[in-house]
Amino acid sequence: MVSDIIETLASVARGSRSKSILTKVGEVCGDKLLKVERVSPSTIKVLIKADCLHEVAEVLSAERDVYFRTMAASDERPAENLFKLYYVFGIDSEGTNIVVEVPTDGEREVPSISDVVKACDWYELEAHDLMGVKFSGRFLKRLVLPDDWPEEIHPLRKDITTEEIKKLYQPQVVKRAVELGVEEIVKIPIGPYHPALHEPEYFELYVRGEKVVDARYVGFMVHRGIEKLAESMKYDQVPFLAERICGICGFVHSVSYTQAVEEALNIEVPEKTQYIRTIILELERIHSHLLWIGVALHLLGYDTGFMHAWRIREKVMVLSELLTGSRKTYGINLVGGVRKDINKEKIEKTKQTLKQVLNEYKEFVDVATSVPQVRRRLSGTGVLPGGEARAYSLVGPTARGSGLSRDVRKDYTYGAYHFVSFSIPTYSEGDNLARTLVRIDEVYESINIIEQLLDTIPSSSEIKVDSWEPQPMKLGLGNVEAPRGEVIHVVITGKYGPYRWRVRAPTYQNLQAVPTMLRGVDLADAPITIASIDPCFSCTDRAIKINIKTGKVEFIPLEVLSRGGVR
Amino acid sequence: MDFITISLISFFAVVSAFLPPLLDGVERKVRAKIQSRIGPPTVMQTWYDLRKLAVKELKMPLGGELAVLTVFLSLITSVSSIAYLTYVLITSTLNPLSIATLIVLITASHNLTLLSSVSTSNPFSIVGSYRNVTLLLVNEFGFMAGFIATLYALVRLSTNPTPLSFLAYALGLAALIVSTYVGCGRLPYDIHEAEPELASGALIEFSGVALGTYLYTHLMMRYVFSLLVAYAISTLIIGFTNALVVIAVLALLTSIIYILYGVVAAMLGRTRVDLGVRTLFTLYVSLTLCLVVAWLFA
Amino acid sequence: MESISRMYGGMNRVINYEACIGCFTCEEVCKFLHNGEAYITLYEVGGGLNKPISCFHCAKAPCVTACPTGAMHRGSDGAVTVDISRCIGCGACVAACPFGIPTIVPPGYASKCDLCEPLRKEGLNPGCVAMCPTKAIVWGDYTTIAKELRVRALKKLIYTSAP
Amino acid sequence: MVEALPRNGSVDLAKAFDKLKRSIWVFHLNTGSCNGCDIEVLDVLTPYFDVERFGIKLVGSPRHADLILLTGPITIKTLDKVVRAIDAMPRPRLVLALGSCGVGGGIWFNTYSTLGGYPKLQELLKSLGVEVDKVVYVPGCPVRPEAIIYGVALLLGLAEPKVRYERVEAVEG
Amino acid sequence: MKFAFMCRESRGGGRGKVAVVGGGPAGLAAAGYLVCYGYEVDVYEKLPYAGGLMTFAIPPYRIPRENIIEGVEDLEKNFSVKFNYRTKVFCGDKVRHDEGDEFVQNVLDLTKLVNEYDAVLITTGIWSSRKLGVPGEEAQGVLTALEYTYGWWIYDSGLSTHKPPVGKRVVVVGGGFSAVDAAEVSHMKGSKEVILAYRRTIKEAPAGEYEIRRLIAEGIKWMDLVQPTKIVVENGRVSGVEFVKMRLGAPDESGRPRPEPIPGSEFVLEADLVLVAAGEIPTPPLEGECGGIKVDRGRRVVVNSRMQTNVEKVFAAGDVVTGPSMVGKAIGSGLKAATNIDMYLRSKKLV
Amino acid sequence: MIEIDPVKCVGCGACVRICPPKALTIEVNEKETILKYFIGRCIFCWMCVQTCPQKAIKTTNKFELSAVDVHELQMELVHNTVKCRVCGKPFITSKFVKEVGRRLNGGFKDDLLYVCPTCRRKLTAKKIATKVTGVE
Repeated sequence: MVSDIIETLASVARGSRSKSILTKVGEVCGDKLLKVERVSPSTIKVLIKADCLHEVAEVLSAERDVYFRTMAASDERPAENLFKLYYVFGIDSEGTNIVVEVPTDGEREVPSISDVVKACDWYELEAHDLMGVKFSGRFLKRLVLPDDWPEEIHPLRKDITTEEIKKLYQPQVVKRAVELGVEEIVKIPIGPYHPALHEPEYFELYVRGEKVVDARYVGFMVHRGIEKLAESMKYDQVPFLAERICGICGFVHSVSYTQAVEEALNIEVPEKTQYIRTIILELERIHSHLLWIGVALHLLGYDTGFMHAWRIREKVMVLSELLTGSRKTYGINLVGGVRKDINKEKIEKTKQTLKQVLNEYKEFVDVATSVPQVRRRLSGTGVLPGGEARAYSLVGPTARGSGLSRDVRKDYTYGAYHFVSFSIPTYSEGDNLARTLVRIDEVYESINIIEQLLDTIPSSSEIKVDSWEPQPMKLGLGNVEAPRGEVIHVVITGKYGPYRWRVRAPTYQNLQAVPTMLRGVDLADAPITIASIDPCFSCTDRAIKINIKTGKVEFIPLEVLSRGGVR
Repeated sequence: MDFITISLISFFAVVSAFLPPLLDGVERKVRAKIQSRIGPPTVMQTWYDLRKLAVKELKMPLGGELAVLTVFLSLITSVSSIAYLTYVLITSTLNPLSIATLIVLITASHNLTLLSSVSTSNPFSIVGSYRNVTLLLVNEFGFMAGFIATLYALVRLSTNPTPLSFLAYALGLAALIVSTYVGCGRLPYDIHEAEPELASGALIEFSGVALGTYLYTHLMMRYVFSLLVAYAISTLIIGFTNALVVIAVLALLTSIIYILYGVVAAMLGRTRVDLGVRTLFTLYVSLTLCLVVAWLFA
Repeated sequence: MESISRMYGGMNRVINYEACIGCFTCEEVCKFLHNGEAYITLYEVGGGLNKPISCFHCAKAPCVTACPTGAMHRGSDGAVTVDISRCIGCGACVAACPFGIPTIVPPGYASKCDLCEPLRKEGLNPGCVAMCPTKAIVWGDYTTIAKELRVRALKKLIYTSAP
Repeated sequence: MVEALPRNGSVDLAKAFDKLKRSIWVFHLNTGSCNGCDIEVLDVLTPYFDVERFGIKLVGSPRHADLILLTGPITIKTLDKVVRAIDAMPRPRLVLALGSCGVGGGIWFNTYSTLGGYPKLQELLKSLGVEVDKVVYVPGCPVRPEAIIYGVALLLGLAEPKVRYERVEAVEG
Repeated sequence: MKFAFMCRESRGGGRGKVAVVGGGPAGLAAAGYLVCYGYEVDVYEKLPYAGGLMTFAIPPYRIPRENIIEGVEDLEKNFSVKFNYRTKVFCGDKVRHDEGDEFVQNVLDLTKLVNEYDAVLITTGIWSSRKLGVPGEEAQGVLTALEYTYGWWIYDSGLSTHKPPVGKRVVVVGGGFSAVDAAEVSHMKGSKEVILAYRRTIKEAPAGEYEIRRLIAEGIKWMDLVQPTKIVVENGRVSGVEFVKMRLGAPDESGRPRPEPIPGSEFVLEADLVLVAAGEIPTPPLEGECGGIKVDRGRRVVVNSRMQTNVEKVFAAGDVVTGPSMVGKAIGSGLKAATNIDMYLRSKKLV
Repeated sequence: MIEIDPVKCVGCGACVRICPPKALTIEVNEKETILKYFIGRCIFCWMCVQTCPQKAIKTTNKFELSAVDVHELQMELVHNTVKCRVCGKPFITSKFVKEVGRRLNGGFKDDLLYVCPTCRRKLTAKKIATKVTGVE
């Protein structure tokens, strides 16, 4: 019986790596493994009973090249009478996703795997919050929803509508703020607002003297209920919603979403579309990295650098407007294609601008990195060793700064990246400087990639598939290397629009490792350390509050820390 | 003390009262140029800001009467320190007593603002103030050493100019420049206040007139510090001749130093409080040691 | 025969209203197959008599003519269906259909009988055809339908004329 | 303890408003936006648009601010902080509701975790006795830097509004 | 009728065993769905043929029997559904007698089925006619409409040798489909005069104006606004029905005008056969609360939105849940129950 | 912002159904059908422009859209409502009826276009019933 299962496992495997890993999964699960299927060339779905989830997680996390990518909880009671949890593990060396599908009825507890897969911590809390799935073997608390949210309302469940939720829960915070909050005003008169990162964000830092002893993240301030909203939308409306997950790197979300839907529905996208998407993605990376470099310099007090970084960035913004019609939230992406073509004239213009950007950028980087305070405060702070980075399945420049050569563009290639040659800058120090240098180098690579793509872009004008057919209840994964790291979307299709859409932004993964980075850091370097993962809280639906513990608990925003420590 | 001297002093004091905001406006323009921007519409911008703050509502922190009081007190001390400094400079009545008075006035004006921030009981301003206190503890030492050493070296130079005493003067002047620069609260040592964009540390709870006064006092202090440096330099070059010339040269030099400080600040990033303190401490101690050695050999 | 079938094109399903007893089976089965949306519904025509109305898949379908995007189209098998990826939900088909068949459903797509496309793909009959207790709904190409109807007419003749 | 003393009477709002025309300090309040508008707000400070030309300065405390740049649809979790920040501003208090989210809740106008735009917040503020002296709505998604500058100009009465409520009869053809 | 309309051929069981109690439209539709999804289905039917009221009460000129038989045979042969005819399922020892119990040869205990099968679906329908509640109803010659039409069918098909009576003057009481069918059958079988008596007017009749007009055209007499008050009995045999005239009053909760008797307007109608069609009552295979399955006051089985009864494994559908209704509605509810059984069994295996 | 051409627009509502933030809404009442455009919620994605079957929506380069009153950001386009000839319920704009009639080249009797879909079905059912059963 078990041997049969292993045989089936081997037959659906993609390569030798996935074969050996799946065999191991089959061995630990035995007859608790119910079904295996290939849902797409790069995705293998394994249906197991909840009893054996922990064993599977142990097996998978023991492999060097397997990373935990995301977990989506889905309410499939209308069709299956069950909730489903989809744990997505990726085999980086082969580019294969193993989706472990775990059904649960909402009553029985699912074993928590956050003890073996550290990165899964938030996913479980979120599933508990929004979907009402129970987990055993861990402490469950509110993560996403406000504290006074009614216990029994789980907004992402299918049997409750937005209107019903609004009827059942009205925020009472206003009353609290004015009547009860008077005392609090003493402590945080400006609230959680951090002007440099421009999002409401909260961290609680526990400090002894100058050193951060521990840090806790309290957030999800920007939780806007995107996933629920998408369930009432058309397939072609969701890209616009996806872009508004994040105003900085919105395009990655819309590409990721469309790729997920295209994978689920088997839509072949024209080659030119892939080119255009890739070019815009890289353009977005350039503007985002310049933005980050500017903000990081600003945090280090080097305002002149900030201004110049943004001056150069403005050229990229103008270029974006030329190519897409918008400065950001480009809105050119639809399922099955894009809306705007890139013609010869635009190619020429783009090349010219990029040349200018490259020259100015070189000059700027030389000057900025020679400012003494910048170097001094970046190197050696916020160290994250490679081992920790692996345990948290970190993504993007944060992982690459810790010596993990992970890049979705190479590992799980998409778009037109297989047409170009580029390198992945990796530094092994794991400190703030390493992460900064990774980003600085990536800008050069991006410019290089765009130039290569512009040289080989197909001349056809076919940029969108003619028509496609939605099929309900298909699973699709879409991943994109955002400026901040890997974005992965899980889409379960419905009749007219997505049935369930799970967004996993890079910050969601990286932010979980920030407390580790902060431990032992000088208080004054906490802001730049937090910023060094390039946090995008609106992506992650969250925010930060700073709480410095010096004997008694005080609340202090990031920016105060950026000036130094507390005696 | 004739009528002319008195009128000169009062004239200079009045100029000194109006000059700092203007200089700040110029500094903002220059900084904008460095950042390839245009900057404020006119150099009068800081004046407009202060004028606006004067008519805005004063949202008082509870128990903040003390804070407002200290802000005004520090304004008075800073104005009087300018007046007294002008008087001292013009009448050349530099002696241990006047120096001590000056130092007391300047430090008082500095620390009163800190006191005001502490009294608001807002953790942000408390943290900001504590940071500044930490910095001041080191800096005050450097300032006193530098100030006294420079003045003493100037006296020595005017009577007995030797290379060694010139060296002593240079060392003292260096300490004075560094300490006044730090005292101005400019980058990388603006850790109590940082840029206005950020949470504004020590001044977070002030609004309206109180904030205006605070900012004004702050600008005055910057002016005083620049004035001291200007005096230390100009005395060496032109000596004490005509009070009018002294005033003109001082005003010009002060402005230049003020702007120069601003330009330097625009080129640097912000330090961390431990790094800053360590750097300053090492610098001051080594300068003092050199001074002592220089004196010994002189 | 092929050409006639093409000409009559859409007439793939015929409801024999004489045989229909108004038992709601077709409506319920359709509702079941289409997630609560019934594409064949019974209307009272008077005297407590209910008869089903559904898309006729007309040969010269006005909805296809009126559709500005080509979303409403005739498939190769003769059924008039909506292409969701093209439909803009303008409601031209609703306005054009003389029988008032298409509807606009949330989140804004035209929706109408597709003769149970998933079932037909597997070689099965549409739900209403399969389950009709009186076999009043006939489905097939033109020749089958014509033959079937002729046989029935004959049977009826014999049945009624027999003593 | 902070208490807004009843001093509104002593402030000549009109005079103060007049003074604001030359110098206006803004506080940036993100209430759960996607960052798009926020980055554009930063953009207007940087060399290309450089609003310091108009005497505009970004400050870090609502106590210093004359104007709040409100971006985002106001999520339920930020709501009390938003109210407190606005309450902490000295009079005259101005608000610039930026972007589709700030003006009308944007794409999130009707989700379970947002309030849906500044007009709804204003009702709440009114019921709590927090007065705002002037509001200008600046649509855009994200709002363009030029639009922000124009919005400030409109707020200060330096420019005329260019859009008006329109009701057009369709022409039968 | 192809009950297994969701699939071409059997998927060969293996996913579980389901018992369907009652082989009417709801039960057959559910069986058809379940076999398509790979379940082994056993149908328990108390009559010798499947189809329930569809076969035994609705006259063949409405629903041709061969259509139903075709569908049942398809289920039996191609999808290996096991039909256990002449088997009544009941909970407990005291078996209630319902109409159509003549053919029952063995009685099975419901609790046994519940234990044996992975899920049980109750679709026993409405095999008990409501009485008029007037004196003399037990007399010979007073039959329920269901009994009568059903009697003719089993006689015609040779299942029974007992020929139902053909009256000279037949009075059918009621205005629903059962009444209409009984009147038409009795007319076709040679009754000389058939009178259809209803307490409201033709407009309110549940069978519909069209149907009644059709009967009138065929020669059946229509009498409205009358209500029987007494069956006149002579020598234990019916000799007539005493009616009282009615008038329409204010609308009742169903929206139809409430008929009110006109005092003193009683009259007697001669008859040698009275057919009562006053509606039917659900006949769940249990009495009281046997086995924990809840039944409401009208004997309808109580189910939740997933068609599940109090007992986790037991589902119910069709008229036994809703009360008398249309064939289509029963089929719809049977299908719904079947999907929920499928979901229930699948999810039980996965968790 | 977008500009809706009052000549070309027929009030079909395709733009309303595609608009991701529901900045475009349509209100049908007894007298008129109002197509409302609320700039304050528009995300400038131009899906309406792409979708409009009449090409009645144009984009503009206007960005100076600020207003002091949020109601100033509302634009309305008023169409005539057609009431169903049978049941009298308002269901569509008169221009849209004409447009569909034009597309159909008068494909069937014109007055049927002025009947709402539900009534059309009922009419069909009646017609069939009359043919089959003879009941009027």
